[in-house]
Amino acid sequence: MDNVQLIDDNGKRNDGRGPEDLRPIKIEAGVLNNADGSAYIEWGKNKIIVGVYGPREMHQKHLQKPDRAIVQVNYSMASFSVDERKRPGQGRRELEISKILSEALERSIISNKYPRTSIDVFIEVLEANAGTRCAGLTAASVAMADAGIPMTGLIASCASGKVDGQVVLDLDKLEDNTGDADLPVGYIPLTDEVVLLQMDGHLTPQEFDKAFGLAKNACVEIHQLQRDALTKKYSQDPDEDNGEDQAGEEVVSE
Amino acid sequence: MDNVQLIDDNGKRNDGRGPEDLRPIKIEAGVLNNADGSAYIEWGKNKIIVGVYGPREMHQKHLQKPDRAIVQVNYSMASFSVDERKRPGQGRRELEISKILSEALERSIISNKYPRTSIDVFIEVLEANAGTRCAGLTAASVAMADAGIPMTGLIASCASGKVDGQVVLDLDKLEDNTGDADLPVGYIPLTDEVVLLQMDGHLTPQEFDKAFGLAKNACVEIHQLQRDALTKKYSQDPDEDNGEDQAGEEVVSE
Amino acid sequence: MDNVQLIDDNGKRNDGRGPEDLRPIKIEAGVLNNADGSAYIEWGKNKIIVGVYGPREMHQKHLQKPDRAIVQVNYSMASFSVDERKRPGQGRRELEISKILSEALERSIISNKYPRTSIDVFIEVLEANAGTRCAGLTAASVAMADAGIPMTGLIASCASGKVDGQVVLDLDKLEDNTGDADLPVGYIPLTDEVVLLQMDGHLTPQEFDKAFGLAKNACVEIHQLQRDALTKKYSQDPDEDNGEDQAGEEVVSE
Amino acid sequence: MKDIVPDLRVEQIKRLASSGKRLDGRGLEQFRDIEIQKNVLGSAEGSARIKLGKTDIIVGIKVGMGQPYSNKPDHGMLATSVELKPIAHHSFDQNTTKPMSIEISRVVDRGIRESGMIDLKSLCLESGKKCWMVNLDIMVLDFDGNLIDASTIGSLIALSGTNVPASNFGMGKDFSLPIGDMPVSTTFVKIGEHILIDPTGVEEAVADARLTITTDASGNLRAMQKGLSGALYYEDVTKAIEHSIKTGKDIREIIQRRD
Amino acid sequence: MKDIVPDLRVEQIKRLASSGKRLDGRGLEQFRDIEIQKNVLGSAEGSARIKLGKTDIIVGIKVGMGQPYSNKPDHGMLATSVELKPIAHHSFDQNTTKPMSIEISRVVDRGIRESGMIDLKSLCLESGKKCWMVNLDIMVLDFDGNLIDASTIGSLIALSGTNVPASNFGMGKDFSLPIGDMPVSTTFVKIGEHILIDPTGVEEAVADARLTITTDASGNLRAMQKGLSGALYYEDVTKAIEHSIKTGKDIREIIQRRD
Amino acid sequence: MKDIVPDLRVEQIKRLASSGKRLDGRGLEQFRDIEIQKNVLGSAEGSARIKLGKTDIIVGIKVGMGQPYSNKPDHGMLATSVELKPIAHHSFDQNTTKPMSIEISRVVDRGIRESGMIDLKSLCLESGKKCWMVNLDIMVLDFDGNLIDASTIGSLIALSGTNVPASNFGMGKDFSLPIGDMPVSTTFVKIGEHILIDPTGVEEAVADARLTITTDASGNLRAMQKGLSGALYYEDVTKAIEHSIKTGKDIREIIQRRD
Repeated sequence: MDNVQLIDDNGKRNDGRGPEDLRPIKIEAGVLNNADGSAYIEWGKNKIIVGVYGPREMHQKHLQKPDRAIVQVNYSMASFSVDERKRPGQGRRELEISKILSEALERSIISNKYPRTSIDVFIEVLEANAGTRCAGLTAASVAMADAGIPMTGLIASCASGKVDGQVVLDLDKLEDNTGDADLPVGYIPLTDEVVLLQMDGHLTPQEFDKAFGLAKNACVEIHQLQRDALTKKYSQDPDEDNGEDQAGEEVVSE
Repeated sequence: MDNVQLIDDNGKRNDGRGPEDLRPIKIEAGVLNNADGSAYIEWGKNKIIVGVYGPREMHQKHLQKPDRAIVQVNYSMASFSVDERKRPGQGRRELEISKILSEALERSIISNKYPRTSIDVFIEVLEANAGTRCAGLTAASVAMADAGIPMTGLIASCASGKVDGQVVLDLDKLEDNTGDADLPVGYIPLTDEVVLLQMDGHLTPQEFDKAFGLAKNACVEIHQLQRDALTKKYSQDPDEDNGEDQAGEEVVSE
Repeated sequence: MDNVQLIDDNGKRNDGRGPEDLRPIKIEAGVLNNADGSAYIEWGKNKIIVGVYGPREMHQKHLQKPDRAIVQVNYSMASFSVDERKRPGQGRRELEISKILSEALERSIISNKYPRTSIDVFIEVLEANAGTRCAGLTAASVAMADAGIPMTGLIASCASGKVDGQVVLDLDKLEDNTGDADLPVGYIPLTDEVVLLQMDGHLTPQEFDKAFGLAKNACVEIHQLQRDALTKKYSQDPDEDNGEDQAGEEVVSE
Repeated sequence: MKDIVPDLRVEQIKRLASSGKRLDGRGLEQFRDIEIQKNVLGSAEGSARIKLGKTDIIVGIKVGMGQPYSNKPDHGMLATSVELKPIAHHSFDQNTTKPMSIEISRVVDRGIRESGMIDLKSLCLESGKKCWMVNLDIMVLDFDGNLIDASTIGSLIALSGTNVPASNFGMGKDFSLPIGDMPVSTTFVKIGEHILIDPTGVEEAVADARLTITTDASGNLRAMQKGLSGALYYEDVTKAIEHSIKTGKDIREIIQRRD
Repeated sequence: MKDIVPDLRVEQIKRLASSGKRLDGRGLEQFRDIEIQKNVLGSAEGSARIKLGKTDIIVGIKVGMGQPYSNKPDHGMLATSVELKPIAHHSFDQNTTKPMSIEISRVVDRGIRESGMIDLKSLCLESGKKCWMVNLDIMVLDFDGNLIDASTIGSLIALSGTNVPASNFGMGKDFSLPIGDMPVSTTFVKIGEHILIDPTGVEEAVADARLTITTDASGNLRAMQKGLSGALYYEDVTKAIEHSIKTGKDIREIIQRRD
Repeated sequence: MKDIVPDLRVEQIKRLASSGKRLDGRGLEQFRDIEIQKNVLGSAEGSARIKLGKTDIIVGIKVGMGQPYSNKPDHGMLATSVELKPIAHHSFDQNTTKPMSIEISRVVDRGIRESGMIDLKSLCLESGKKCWMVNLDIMVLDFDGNLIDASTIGSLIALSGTNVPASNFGMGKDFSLPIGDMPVSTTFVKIGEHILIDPTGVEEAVADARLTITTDASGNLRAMQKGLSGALYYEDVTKAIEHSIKTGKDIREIIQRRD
């Protein structure tokens, strides 16, 4: 909304992308030992790690559902994930996002298999650069599959929006702060279901249609990256599970 | 305590009342749908709504009484009820008032009928202008009757006090802030019992006698208003329960 | 670490003590009525009162141990115990000390006698002048004995440290604030066991040996004071239990 | 809304919806009656009481002074809160309603903020130092569903009657809060195949998904929020957008007629 | 005071009271012995330890600097707190004693404040900017009833020996806190028909109603507080006022004798 | 670490230890492999990811401006926190891990502070008014014992690569955080008769006592902390000190090699 030019005369965005390009995305499944399932995602400058525990007995009895499992997401920004240090403790924004991600993920599981249980999903944002709820949801869905939880389909998630009056895909932080609109979408390609949808800013109904279509197509692309990550994990020799980045390893011995 | 003259040479107070006059009081019973009982009171500029739930199972087991119901009042000032915005959350003053109102109301119910239960009374002060604990207690007693809870008698409540050296009834905010003494009384006319009594300021024993007498007489008058409100409610056609102020109603339809 | 001279040319410390001297210590057992066991300690300018309840049923079921009692210490500094008023509520320092004192005391009890119970130890620091964790632990051990809890031995506790480059015993506040090192030790003389050990500052391994030896010897001395306090209590006529400082007593009667 | 709604009731709601009807006699695309009272409190700088069917809320606005957020040094401040107090429903208690109240307040706030309805820049007094702070507090007195729309409508009414008490702060004459184009939200639920506008408490309790759409006077989108753990299809969304633009116009008229 | 007191004990207390006696041998109108120690702590600006029978409390006063309340720009500040720590009774824990501790501290504070015992105006240093802040903290070490009176007495003793450490703040010489006329509270309980002064823990546990009356040196009323869920008759109140004025004089003498 | 470890497992650990062995094949005095990644985050002024066996932590450092503590007006500020988030172990939840996380952060902080590794005086900008504030936050991602040593090592790595963003605050050029001699902690547990270095989660769960010793480059002691409710003998302590000095040297080399 300030007078920064976000798309240059050649149609390129501040980081060189075209209007319909995603930032680079890298997904890895099974990155933690203790969690029942886990995933790590790098999405542009976003870095997020997700751990899943469950289905396990729900401690707070009054929240148990007699006929199904519930999903409890804890989405959390690390104090060092943003420019100005974030104070510890869950703020209102984090609570809202935790709620809508819980609801989205609950849709994707076959929940009546595990009555009275909870599936606990911890989304730790280590570095944030706009789009963390979509990146977190994408990684959380992989982590749930990694935990062996029966699902109707993986959720892929991506935002589109409007910048300099133009509909674009996958806003980065500069675009998110100064752009015209943001439209995060969570989508299950296998069932064509929309499980997350938010929007703020200013879109005509026509712009909405276009933006929604962009996001949905991107989700199909992201879905493939999710499958690749899971395939890679499950085709590995289990003993090498945590062998990423062996270069950094050092040994102390007596 | 400051040099404001609160009673003029004709014996009139700042709002035109005589020393022994109440402010205008309007009570309405049964103003909410979900609550088991409810009441709304306007008392001078005070506006308070009360909802009662119960008797219902007491959630915190260690607070249950094996032989009787307990009353739990939550007296709360809305953030917008006072000149300087009140911060959300119960402060120490609200907690003290909640405690003494709980104790007063407990006296008026036939509590051994409902062992292990709680009667929860929510007193929401929407606009405050001195005397909210008395107005809240008066309305709460009506709301409990509206909930059908068996009672030994309605509690009427009113403060008296001292202003410009003179004993007066029912102090308003200006008088409360700058007056000499305040004496809130809660009284059950049917049984002649005092169930609420507080005082601060400066009263001789003789002034106390006079002030107490004023408050007690006012309680008898208020008791009649309480009965009228309940009679009006229970003589209405039940379908018109919430028909107050129809003037404000608007209809949207397709 | 500032340029204050803490030991004068005659080897005397700021309060006149020699390097290996304790401050004056006074211990009294059985000073409270309601607590199952209690003790009061004055150690230099430190004044601490300890009350013990238990073994009693552990309220938080998930913390119960099926085979033994646990010790829960609540070490707390009164708001008026220090120069700059301490804000109410347990700070991080108090929580850490509560934890390590709980662990130390748990060692000294024969805990398998009382499965699923808790022994609750409340250490109230009324006036603080360095060394409160050692003084508190010393008094707590007496209070637990006073409560009749079966123990393998009393814990005596004392710090040593380094000041002006010299190893000394029992630092006071000035020495603690400006000295070179502090080494609190908790020790059971009967079993030769170290149950509390912390250190900060700067000590060579040789200095550590010397400082540790000083603290241990002091603990033996303190252990005798603990025994004396208990002997005095249990040789008293029980009716005179609370007769300390009768000089201050006044009587009001009609 | 935490009631256990028996299966029979769910079936009844679906059966009625199949023939375009609802438990309270409305059509699927029909909003409930809106009852509006304006400036009901003397202690608030702006206020309103709104009844949407049996849902009953009160909105109070306090205006004070504050220091602008460091990332918005030239803007006044708006803070929106929703209190779901236990008076409003037997199932409400402070702990369990927190996520729900945060979501509602953030969706209401987003609509108001993104629409530019309040010119926050005009509320800055000294860049980075001093500004007007608008506290918009919504208290729910009686709950029967659709708090987002009731809260949005109540907020618009209360804000558009708000007096900035500048004279109390020695900052010149009092003035009316500068109000521009109003955002209007409409909320839908999906139950089985059916899309219902303005759900009641029982309808929310059995709904699969919820969708709120906030539009401006030009019929453009300003905010959206999907809720609940069911899914929507794209067609559900476009259908809801269409209805939202239409119903939003009707509601906007009612609100403005009252000015 | 959360003990379950068996019915037999209640009957015994009532039977004794009928013949003017109590479990601990006192008469109905007889206060317990008061044991006073003054200035017991070096770290506090004022302090006292008070035993009222087996009730044992310690009062500590810290004086610092603060900013006056916006509605009292020309007054220094007094903040009173009572901590009912779990050391004092097996039934005390932080959660359940909160309402009780708040009520006690507010009643004690009200008596001190309304009596004008501390000249708060003299503690303002710069109007609206800077004042002395008196923190009066009461810690209960052993509980056997009547904390309001024990706390009031302890507070009077501690305040009347308090040194304002002005020199530490570069504000001139230290001085004694300016103390005027002292308020004295006396607390009664009603058990059955009987009115008992200075109740023990067991008596409070079985009492129907409680009444605290705070009087000044002239025998006038400064504060009152009824507690518990039983009722009083007017005659109970006037009888208690009469006793309070009488006993208050005795207690005031004891306190002042110590100065 | 709240696992219930069956008695059989305890016996197995002790039997192995008797012949100098451990469950994961290490010797009693053998540290696990340390995997180090430096400057892993763009949003932090310094960062590191450390794996100590299966224990996996991330350390992030934010540097901002603050006001010096009143008792240290000429020093910059360091604040250390450890978050034991539920992602790291099935038994972790916010309530139960609080004492553990406080103890770890205080021991790590003590080692760094007492060693003088950071010249805090050089981080004061204006005495009593303005200084640099270093926030050292440690997040545990995967737990398998010995968080104190993992956190200390991670903190050293992250601090030694930290950039003070002075230009962002208009305070001249950015500069590297001034780092001096590094403290290295090594932690031991006692199980039965045996002293084991660098315990895993299972070893900690069955241990009688824990001892952390922090040494500097000269082989002197900077901080110690005993934990758990078992006892140590003096010989245990001196043996651990000896090993700590030796192993500390090896770890220090690894850390510095990476600079």
